Amino acid sequence: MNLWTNPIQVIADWLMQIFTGWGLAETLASVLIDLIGIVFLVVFILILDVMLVWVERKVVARFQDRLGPNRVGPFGLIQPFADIIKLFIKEDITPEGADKVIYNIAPVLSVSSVLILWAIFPLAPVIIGVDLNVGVLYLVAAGALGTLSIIMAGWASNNKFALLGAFRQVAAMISYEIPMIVVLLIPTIFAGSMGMLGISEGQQGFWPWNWYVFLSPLGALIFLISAIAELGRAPFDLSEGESEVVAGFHIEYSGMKFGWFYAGELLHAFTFGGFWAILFFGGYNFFGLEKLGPLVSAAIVLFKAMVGYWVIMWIKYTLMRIRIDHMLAFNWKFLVPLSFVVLMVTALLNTLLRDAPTATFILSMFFSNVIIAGITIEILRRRSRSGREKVEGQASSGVKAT
Amino acid sequence: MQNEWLYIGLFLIVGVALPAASLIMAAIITPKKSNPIKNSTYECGMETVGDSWVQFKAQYYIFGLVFLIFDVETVFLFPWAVTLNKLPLFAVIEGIVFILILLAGFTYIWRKDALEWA
Amino acid sequence: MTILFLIIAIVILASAVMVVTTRNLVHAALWLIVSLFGVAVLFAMLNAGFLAVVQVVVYIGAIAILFIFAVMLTRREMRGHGKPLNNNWWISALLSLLTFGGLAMLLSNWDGFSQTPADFPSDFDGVAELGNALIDPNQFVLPFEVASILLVAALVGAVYIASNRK
Amino acid sequence: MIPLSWYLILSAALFSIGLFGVMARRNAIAILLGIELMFNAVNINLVAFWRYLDPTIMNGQVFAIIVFAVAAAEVAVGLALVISVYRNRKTVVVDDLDLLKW
Repeated sequence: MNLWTNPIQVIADWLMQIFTGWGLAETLASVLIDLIGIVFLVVFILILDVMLVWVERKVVARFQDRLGPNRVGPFGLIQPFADIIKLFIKEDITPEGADKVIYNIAPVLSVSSVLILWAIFPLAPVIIGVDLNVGVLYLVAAGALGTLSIIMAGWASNNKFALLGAFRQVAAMISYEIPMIVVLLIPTIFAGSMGMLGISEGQQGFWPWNWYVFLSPLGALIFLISAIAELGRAPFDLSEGESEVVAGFHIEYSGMKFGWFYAGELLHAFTFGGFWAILFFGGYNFFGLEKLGPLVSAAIVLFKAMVGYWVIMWIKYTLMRIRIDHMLAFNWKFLVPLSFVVLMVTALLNTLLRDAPTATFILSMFFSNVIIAGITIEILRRRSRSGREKVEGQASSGVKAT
Repeated sequence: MQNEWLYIGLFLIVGVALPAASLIMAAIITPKKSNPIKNSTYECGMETVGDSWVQFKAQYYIFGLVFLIFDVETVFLFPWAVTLNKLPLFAVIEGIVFILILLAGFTYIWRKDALEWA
Repeated sequence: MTILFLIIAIVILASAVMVVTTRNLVHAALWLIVSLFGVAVLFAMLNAGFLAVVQVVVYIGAIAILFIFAVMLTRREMRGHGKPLNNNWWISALLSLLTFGGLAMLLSNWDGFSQTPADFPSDFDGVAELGNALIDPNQFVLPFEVASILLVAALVGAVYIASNRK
Repeated sequence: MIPLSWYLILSAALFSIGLFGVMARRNAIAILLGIELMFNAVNINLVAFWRYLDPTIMNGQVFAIIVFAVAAAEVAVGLALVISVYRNRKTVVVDDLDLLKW
């Protein structure tokens, strides 16, 4: 064991020696080491978060054919720090009639619901906070805290727009949580484990055939869609319909409290990009490169997370906002039935083909998904055609009547 | 097992403490010059009328309700999914029957137009 | 460990008292969340990690949100408007105390009252065991399917009652 | 280690508080909140018994999950009833709901 193959363990052992040398008890020392590790990880994430502000602004600028921040520092790299200082020293206004305690808890809860996701984020087989055996559900539980923070912010602000925005956002989030949970069952079935390391290990191999995206492309797609809705980003950013509810649930927030909501959203997007990569795109596996060392694996995961984040941004800045009734109908009448069908077919095929060779297994999984997608598109086409005929029929008969 | 959750607990504490600390620091150094206009509720420059508790559609509750039922259902499915690789076929069928029963109820409320927003 | 338990227990009970006495119902729902989160921590302390996470997902993620939705829909009772408790609240308090006393007395007469925990198997995968128990025909497969029927009944019934379209 | 009795006493206390809420609150939604507390008291007991008696037998955990399902069903139907009553009578105070006393 050396610094290259297992850096965290080596550092922990070294710290352990120092602490026990000081006369600390073994248990207390290990808690202290955990705490140091956590603080380092959280600070790293927050710095990453600051850089995400820059990435987001640069990328959106490119999408909109602009330059983006380019004045403060090289390529505008210092810009987000300037923003933070500005947010930090800005006067904080608590609106009249607000429920002070809840109003102040909400932004903290919002950002910590994202931060705690990193406790189970597997950067490498040996660089992971803790490999919970209920990792997948932990993801959902953290999302539940996020939902709670939004409703708290909306309610405590004592503002009609905030409350309406929060309600819309929460209705959308809880609706899209269903397809997300159902789709999360699919990697669980393949890996036979809810732990993030188990799921990553299930996708090992030099070639990416073992990545679950090839076993369940529809699952990966549904996860992406519901993750975007969960994040409350465009095209599902109902709470920020500027012409209707202005800024939604964080309308009354200013200064650093607003800053945390904003930072939390960006970090959430990045984290979900990361989990998308872990659950469906092989995690730290990438053409055998992960065998070089844990730091390489960590770089691979972060790179994949960045790609996932970029896809989420790409969708955000390409599509227009969807009306709330369309959005909920799309979820309940399309995504929920589809995700359950995919789950059932996957479970059944997984058992029937248990003893089949790997190639057959992967191919039949892939083509079952293609067939489901084909049938879905055919049903949609028939329905829209009959709907159009109904409308056109009415129109033509109306013309005759006049 | 114990240590895993201790770690999560520590992470939660740090994850709450750092943002909270930053808010407290910000609260100390920011200027405080409040006045009634500044503190008034934002409503596009208009005077606020009435209570912020506007009447909500009952449909919000219906979606919350359907969500709750499906949420609990998936909780039952997670242990099933974890053991699925080692199970015989009939156990998989049991799980699928479980889903189908729920989808039958779902179809019923769909037919009854309970999932319409308007 | 003991200190942790005591802190959690005090948090659970104090917030439970707040739940039943607070006037503002949204606050009561939020106190309920604090109390239930404490229960989730207890589950984690009892090595039932799956149940701890499920507690957060179901109670905080769904039931509490549903309560807040319902409070918002019946908003007329939100503010002030009389006492939170009815006139006979002291009888209720007495009865609850009696219940607690009775339960405590019954329990303390039981042999296993101050039992210490059984040995926990080191390589024990609670979730997989749970999955096996749920679909094993000799154990809980019937409750498993009946739970689905219960949920469907609740879904259909509640949607029928709550929707104003007849 | 903590003896089983602590968990049992905690759960009994939680149950009693919930019972008080159910009996003393005037608002129907608050009564349902009290019922939730009682459900959780039961769950603490079930899980504590599972852990302290024999962890290899999953009965306690399975029962706890069934209690989750029952709690969800109860909340869904209970709140639907409250909303329906509110729609018809414009009140959720149980003292005022005296339709059957006519």
